Amino acid sequence: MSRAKHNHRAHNHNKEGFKLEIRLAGSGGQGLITAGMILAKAAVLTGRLNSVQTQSYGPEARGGASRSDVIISSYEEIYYPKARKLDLLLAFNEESYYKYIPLLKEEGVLIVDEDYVPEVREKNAVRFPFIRTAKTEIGTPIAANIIAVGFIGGLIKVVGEKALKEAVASSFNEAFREKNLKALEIGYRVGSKQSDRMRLV
Amino acid sequence: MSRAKHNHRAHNHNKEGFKLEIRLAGSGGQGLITAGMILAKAAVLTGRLNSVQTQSYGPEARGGASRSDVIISSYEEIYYPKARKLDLLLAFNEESYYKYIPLLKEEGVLIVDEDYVPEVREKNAVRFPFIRTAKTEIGTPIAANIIAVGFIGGLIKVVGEKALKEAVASSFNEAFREKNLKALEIGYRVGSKQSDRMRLV
Amino acid sequence: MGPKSPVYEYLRYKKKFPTVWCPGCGIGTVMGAIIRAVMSLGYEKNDVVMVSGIGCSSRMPVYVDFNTLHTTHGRAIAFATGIKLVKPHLKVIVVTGDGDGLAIGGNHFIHAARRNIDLTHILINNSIYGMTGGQYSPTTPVGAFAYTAPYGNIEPDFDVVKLGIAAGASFVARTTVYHVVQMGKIIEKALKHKGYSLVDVISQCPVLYGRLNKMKSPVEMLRWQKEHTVDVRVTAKRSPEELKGKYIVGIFKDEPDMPEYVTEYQKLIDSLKEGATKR
Amino acid sequence: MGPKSPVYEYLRYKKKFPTVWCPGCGIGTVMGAIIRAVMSLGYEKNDVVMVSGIGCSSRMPVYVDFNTLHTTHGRAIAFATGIKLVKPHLKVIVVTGDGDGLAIGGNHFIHAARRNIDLTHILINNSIYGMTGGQYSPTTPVGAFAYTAPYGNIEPDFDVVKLGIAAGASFVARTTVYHVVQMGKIIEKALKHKGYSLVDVISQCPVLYGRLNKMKSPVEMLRWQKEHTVDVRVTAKRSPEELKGKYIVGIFKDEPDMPEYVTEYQKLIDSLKEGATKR
Amino acid sequence: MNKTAEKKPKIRHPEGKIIVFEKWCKRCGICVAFCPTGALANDERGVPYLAAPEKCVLCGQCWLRCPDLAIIEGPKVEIKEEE
Amino acid sequence: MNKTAEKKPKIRHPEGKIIVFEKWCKRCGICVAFCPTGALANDERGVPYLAAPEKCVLCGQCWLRCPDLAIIEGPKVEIKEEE
Amino acid sequence: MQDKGKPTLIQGNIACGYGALAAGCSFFAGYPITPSTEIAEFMARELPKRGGKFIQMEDEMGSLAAVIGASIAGAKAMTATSGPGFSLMQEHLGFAYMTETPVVVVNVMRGGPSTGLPTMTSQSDTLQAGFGPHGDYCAVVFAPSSVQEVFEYTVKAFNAAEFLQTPVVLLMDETLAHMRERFVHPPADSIEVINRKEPEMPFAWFKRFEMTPDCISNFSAFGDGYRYHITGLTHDQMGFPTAVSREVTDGLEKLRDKILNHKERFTYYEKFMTDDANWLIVAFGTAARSAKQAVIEARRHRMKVGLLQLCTIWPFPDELIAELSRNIEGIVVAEMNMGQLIREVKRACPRKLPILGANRYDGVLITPDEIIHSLKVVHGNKER
Amino acid sequence: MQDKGKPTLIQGNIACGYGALAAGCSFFAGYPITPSTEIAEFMARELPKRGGKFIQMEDEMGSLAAVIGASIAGAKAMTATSGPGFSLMQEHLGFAYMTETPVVVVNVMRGGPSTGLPTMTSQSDTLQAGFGPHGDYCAVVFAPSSVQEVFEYTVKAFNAAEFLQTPVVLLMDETLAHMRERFVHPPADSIEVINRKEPEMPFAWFKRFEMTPDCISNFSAFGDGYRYHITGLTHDQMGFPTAVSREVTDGLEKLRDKILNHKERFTYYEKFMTDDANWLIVAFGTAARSAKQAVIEARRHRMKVGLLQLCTIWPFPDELIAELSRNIEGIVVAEMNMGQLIREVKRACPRKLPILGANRYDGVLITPDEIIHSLKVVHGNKER
Ligand SMILES: Cc1ncc(C[n+]2csc(CCOP(=O)(O)OP(=O)(O)O)c2C)c(N)n1
Ligand SMILES: Cc1ncc(C[n+]2csc(CCOP(=O)(O)OP(=O)(O)O)c2C)c(N)n1
Ligand code: SF4
Ligand code: SF4
Ligand code: SF4
Ligand code: SF4
Ligand code: SF4
Ligand code: SF4
Ligand SMILES: [Mg+2]
Ligand SMILES: [Mg+2]
Repeated sequence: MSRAKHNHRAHNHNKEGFKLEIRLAGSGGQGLITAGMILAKAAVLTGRLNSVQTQSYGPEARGGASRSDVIISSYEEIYYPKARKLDLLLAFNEESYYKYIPLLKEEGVLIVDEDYVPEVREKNAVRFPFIRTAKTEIGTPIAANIIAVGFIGGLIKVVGEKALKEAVASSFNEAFREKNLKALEIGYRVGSKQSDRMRLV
Repeated sequence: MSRAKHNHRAHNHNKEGFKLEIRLAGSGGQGLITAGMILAKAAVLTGRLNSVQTQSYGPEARGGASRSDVIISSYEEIYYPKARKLDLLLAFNEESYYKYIPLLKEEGVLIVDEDYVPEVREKNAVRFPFIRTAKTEIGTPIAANIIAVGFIGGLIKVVGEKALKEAVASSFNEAFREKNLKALEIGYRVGSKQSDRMRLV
Repeated sequence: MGPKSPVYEYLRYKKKFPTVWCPGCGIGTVMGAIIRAVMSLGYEKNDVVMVSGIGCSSRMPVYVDFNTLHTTHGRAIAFATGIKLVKPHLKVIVVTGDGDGLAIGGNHFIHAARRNIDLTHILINNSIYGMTGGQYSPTTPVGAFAYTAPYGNIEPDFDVVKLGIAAGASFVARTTVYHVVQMGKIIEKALKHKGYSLVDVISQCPVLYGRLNKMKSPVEMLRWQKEHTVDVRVTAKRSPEELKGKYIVGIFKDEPDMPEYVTEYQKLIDSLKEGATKR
Repeated sequence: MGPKSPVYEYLRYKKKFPTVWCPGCGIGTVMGAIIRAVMSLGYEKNDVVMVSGIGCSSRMPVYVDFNTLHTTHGRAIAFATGIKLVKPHLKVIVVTGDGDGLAIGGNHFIHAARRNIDLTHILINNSIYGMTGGQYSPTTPVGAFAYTAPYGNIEPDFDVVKLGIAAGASFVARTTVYHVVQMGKIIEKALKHKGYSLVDVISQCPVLYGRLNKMKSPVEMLRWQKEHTVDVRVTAKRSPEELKGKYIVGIFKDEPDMPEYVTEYQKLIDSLKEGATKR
Repeated sequence: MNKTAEKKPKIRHPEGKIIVFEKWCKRCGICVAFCPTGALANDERGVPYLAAPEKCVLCGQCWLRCPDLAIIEGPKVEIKEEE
Repeated sequence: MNKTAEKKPKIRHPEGKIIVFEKWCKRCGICVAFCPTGALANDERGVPYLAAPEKCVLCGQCWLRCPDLAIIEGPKVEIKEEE
Repeated sequence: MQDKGKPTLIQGNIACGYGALAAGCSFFAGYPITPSTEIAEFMARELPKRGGKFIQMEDEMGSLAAVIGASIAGAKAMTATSGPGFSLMQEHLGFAYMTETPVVVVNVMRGGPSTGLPTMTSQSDTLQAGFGPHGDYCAVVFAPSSVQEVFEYTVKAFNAAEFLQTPVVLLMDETLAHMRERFVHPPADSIEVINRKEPEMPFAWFKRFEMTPDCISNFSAFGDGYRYHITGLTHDQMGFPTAVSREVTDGLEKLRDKILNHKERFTYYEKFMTDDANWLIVAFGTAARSAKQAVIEARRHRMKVGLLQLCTIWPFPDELIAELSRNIEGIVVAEMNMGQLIREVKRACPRKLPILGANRYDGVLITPDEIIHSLKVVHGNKER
Repeated sequence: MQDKGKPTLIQGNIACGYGALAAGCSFFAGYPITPSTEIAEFMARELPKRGGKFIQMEDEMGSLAAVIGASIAGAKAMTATSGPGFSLMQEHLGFAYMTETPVVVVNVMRGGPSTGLPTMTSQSDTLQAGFGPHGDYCAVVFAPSSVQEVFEYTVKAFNAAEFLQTPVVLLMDETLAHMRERFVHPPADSIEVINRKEPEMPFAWFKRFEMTPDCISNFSAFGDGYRYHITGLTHDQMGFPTAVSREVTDGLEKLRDKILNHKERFTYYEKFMTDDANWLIVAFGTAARSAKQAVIEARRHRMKVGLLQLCTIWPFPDELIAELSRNIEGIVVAEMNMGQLIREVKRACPRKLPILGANRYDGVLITPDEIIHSLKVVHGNKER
């Protein structure tokens, strides 16, 4: 047991790399904390990336607004674990959109569920009917969160479909695995088409 | 409400006066804490004197050795409340005698129950059969403690019989009052005869 | 205020609604029953105190327009004891959960029952720790699942009614959220009773207990309550097998003449005033 | 060691005697009975644990040559629970006072009883807080005097036996120090019993309870115990008036087949080993 | 509000209506499930409404059971004296 | 050590004696008060002793009751086998 | 009852009881524990005579809970305990603090840690009294040193509690609690008694936890007609739970600032021969008595020593230390523990002075000689 | 179960559970409380699979009591709680300390005081973790700042507890507890696991609380053949109660010195860019992550800032502060409370430097910007 853990080597943010700050926001019960978790897990499962996922609870344990931050980074360490300036904002309802849009970086990407956030003016905005698609394609609105994971995964590219699949597969038990893998695939397919929107800094 | 209680006036131990340090020691159940309390109460009831009484408990609440310190002083304040160098030591058993005799001032007075502390060599020692007297005169050995109070009161003079009586009277309920007043008187009578032994410093 | 004023006059409805509780949670139904009982007894809102501990059930005081005190986990009864002793004319209602009132708060419960102090204790018994997300409680049945009993609970549950009676409470009853009308009547009786009155209300937590134990909807859970209760007045006619796993509901003890603590204390005070000589 | 070795081989007699207890205090007699019960059951000293809380009664562990643990006020049962779960083969005896076991410790008592964990709880019930100098306890009868009840106690006392049964203990008995032979037999049974066994031992505190309640000598108090007890087997034949103010003694509940907590836990562990697939 | 009322609802306000505060309703489904007359139904969002007002016997089941106190007796009640 | 023994003491060690550890005795008086045969008495200090050894039936009352474990069965017991 | 004006001899614990009655205390809930029990016994005897209520609760959590409940219902209320019980009261001290409920908690210190030395003296709960509850907590703690002071500071503790609407702890030690000493009960009309600020506005305007310039809000007892909500959660000015950043922050600052705003008013101390002192002793409680004796004896040996006796321990009077340390060459902190208050003295001292402890922790009152010994060491350190 | 060696994503609370298992923990008793509950739930799931025992007790007093009992019976044992529960555990922390029983207590901090902000983050139990129990207490408290560190420091907490035979507290905060982060379970054989020192002498020679040169005695579990006595009273080397002055004093000093003798061994920290720093941030837990970010950003603005991240909070590493303050012009103590650790930094700092807090107490993780703001203020103060 050494007295000093280590005197930190020249800090790791000088080498080339990137750090993505993502926020998923909506209301409780939409599964956005699970979504954030899976996204972060996928990043970590690549073996190349570091990731941290945090959430904020309201004063009550249940209900109300829900928010999940994911940071994905190619650097060894992630210090401040919450998102500050957003590279990507996913808003599943209007309130979240208005609340967090000021934090989006100029070149950041906004993703909204087009049925619930009707009007957006940001140039770098993507609109997609996540919940509707979940209902029609998977048969349950709750799968919208995994479609979103796929969508984001496709869009940001760095994580890759394999890791995403692994993350989804290991997060659900058999009863739900297939459906969610399908949701992932759907999302990934559409998201990939938007991948030129994301520039890694 | 003033911020400072007071910045203490030139301390009161410079004017003429005295401070008596008394220790009553024996075993639990001999009533020496009551004795100390009554002695101190009497001093306070004079209106002229200050007094403080402390005791030491063993680790157990009951049984074992018992010790009570009384400080009687003509000064306004008594600081350190325990006896350090004894002006007077009352020992009701041998153990106490051996334990505390080293603390007796050179000119201090030693009082022992002659039946329980057989041999004492101090020049300024008074021997008296407190417990035996209590049994024969009052009918119960427990009254020995009040005989001792009277004895000490008589010996040290400064408190006076009136205050002693008041202290005793107010410390016992009717059932026991008379007996204890009698014990006090007996003690006081014998003690007074020894009063030249005590020089107040 | 009184029996004819509408329910919402007893609620802090303008600011505090909707409630925090999950859809279909039984706690709100109990709140309604309490308010209607207070209404029908015609109590002044100023004279009613509601004290709670910590838990989903203990969030109730926020919503009712009484003197309301939301205390620490498990200790509501002890706080209520202080209030009642100082202002005996106040009607003091204590609301606890099963964890709050029986786990960490078990000691205050049995001692207040022993003293038979005039409090009305509504124990909202959902067999789970709701607020902290679904751990087993002292009323979780053996075999049921919870996040701290992932393989099924092995700890026997308390029979709250028996415990309350053994501890000394003078009014002891059980009801369920399903039996909403009976619940109302029992709570009314409990409020009127002078002495410690305990009402064990079997309630549903659909989100945690229900989900973990394969009863998803609140309606399903209410039906379960209906099917798993036997009225105390007919238990004699039922075989032990028929009673197994059933909640017996009704009033088990109602002894209005047992000495009540605050009253006894007042008698002591009065006796000291008269006989000023004593000590 | 065993039934034939003398009592003092079970005592730390060389260093720790005489005891701290006042002359005639009943606690020592209970200690003797416990030791003789352990002897006659032939337990190894190494396999016996005695855990106590704080109080005069809780000083007992100092004197007995077992694995001894003197804990905090009221919590002995919870400490014992940890010991028993880790080393199920140990015989764990918990000694508490009435204040220790029922006032501050009431919650641990009812919950350990509910779990029916295999502990033997000897509750030395002298109806007073001895150690702190004579305040009333949850078993002080109404009307009795104590330093915090200078005008006579107004709080009803617990019926420890009823409480133990209601909470779920599987062996519940009461005896007195006067009935020393019965006490010995009951303690022996309690030790042998697998599950929570509670023995409420009515004991005398001559120095505080006796003095404050006009019973000065220990002998007088023992005679009082004799006169104020009725055997449980004859209660049916007695009228309520005859039973008033009496302690009912004997074995009230003895159900060796109730599931015991540590055993149930072991079953759970075993089931997880077998069915390694589960979760 | 007693057992008999539960079984054989007294029609106290035959022309009465109930009010659902939609803002408080959490769509738990209890009121509809336990309405003994089928007077209540859920709309497409899951919020109950008095689909068949004529069937409502003002038995109180819905407002007594609603965990969110989202149902009260209708406006008639407020002005009408109870027996 | 059972109820019958209490009532009709079995004489197991007719020649036996009891031992009082004076140092442990607190002179509470219990042993003397409950000795069924009057074999025990207090000396002038209040410490019990076997005043009438022949009366002692080794019933155990004194040693079972002594709160200070100050009485044990006499030396005979240690060497004698019990039944 | 105590004859007012006439000197008599009473125990520290009894003086505490008289102080409580003089301050208007009408409710006591407690659980016996050595060496505080005499306070409960006194209250059990005296309160019902006066129409007040005494209750022996089932434990210390319950005791302080009942006291808080009583205070919320309008009574001046108190409990008394010692170390183990005080540990168990930490959660509810925090609750009283958070809910701005005036209560007085007496802790008669005995030897710790744990069961420790139940019948012997100590000052080892000093830091606990400052930092025992979870969460940010601004403690108000008074410590008398004589029987007369016990009376005075009990009254002051109630006054501070009622004025500040916060829990106030009276820290005594076993020596003081069991010591019998001359005591003169002041005439009732000479005793300053402060009551809590009560609302006069209409119901609709009342906010129990209103932000006011001096951070003291109006207090209305339950049953007095102003219905409101109380919670241990962070809450808004009405008392309802909130997690809004601004409200949380303001609320917590209010709790602290209402105390710090009035810190001067409630900082009690005594300077004993400090005017010309080069060396300073800092002490409180009975240790301060030993320290006074030490001052006098050290001065006989021509050491210019003075004593700062702290009667308010928390909030710690940084300003006083700063002020007094100006002309001082070294400080001895005399206390009956392993060095607790000395941490604060070191922190608060604006200059780097030699600061040494005189400590005793075997359950016996620290002696003047031991303090003088430390003085000599500091003196030596400084010389070298 | 966790695949060893492969990176995965887990929560802080879960990492704590894995750490406990890796350290050899076989007993957990607890009472649920946000935000620590996941630890209990993890243990309820995992322990019985391994033959260990989980029990949900009736309250926090009972939880820590059962844990102490389990440890006395030979198990490595742990409980986890948050502020309100931690307050209730103070008496038993003192008992474990006094009886030299190794236990690990996790306190996942949430907003206080009282019920406060149950689901939000905080570091406001920092002083309580040091001074919460009554009596003189020498706390050992570790504070990780990442999920990987949670694992490491849980193992270290067990090691310290078992080595020192004392309670060790792992202080986490809600952010860390609920945060999911990359985690690599180290291979079992790479994890240092320390077990308690066990006796090898014959029964008659065994003294459970023997005075030894390094103050560490032999520990024998109940049932292992060495029968002895344990008490929370002051006791002698055999474990029997004593009030003999020398024995009491020696006993208490032993409890403290066994920790201070090994202070260096158990003082963990990280220096982050301190080599050339003129300005120092002191922080721990998740606040240290914000502080690292602040260091990096401040350096972009050419402020030579470094961070001292404390991983051992108590005993407070005075020496480190002394060492680092040498070339420093000012210090910012960043913490999520109203200023707790800053008191210690001020006390320990041998020079009078400007020392300022960067504080946040609304339940939200302190931001790098807030820390930079305080840095600027200190900087300005110094310039002026
Ligand atoms: C001292 C303390 N311990 C634990 C908690 C955490 N806690 C809050 S509510 C609760 C249990 C809730 O269960 P229950 O009382 O049954 O109420 P419910 O939520 O089910 O209505 C617990 C353990 C706490 N707030 N304080
Ligand atoms: C937390 C705590 N509260 C209070 C006490 C003080 N205390 C010690 S023993 C005791 C009661 C003793 O009564 P009981 O349990 O009946 O035992 P007895 O002495 O009568 O055998 C009390 C209140 C304590 N030690 N710890
Ligand atoms: S968690 Fe359960 S008890 Fe709590 S509000 Fe939701 S349904 Fe009700
Ligand atoms: S005080 Fe009472 S209980 Fe305690 S030892 Fe003495 S007689 Fe026994
Ligand atoms: S009052 Fe009765 S009948 Fe009318 S809607 Fe409600 S439940 Fe149906
Ligand atoms: S019972 Fe109440 S909350 Fe539930 S659906 Fe009906 S109106 Fe809505
Ligand atoms: S053994 Fe029996 S007969 Fe013999 S002395 Fe003892 S009590 Fe008396
Ligand atoms: S019973 Fe024991 S302690 Fe009492 S007098 Fe007899 S020998 Fe002595
Ligand atoms: Mg519940
Ligand atoms: Mg007792």
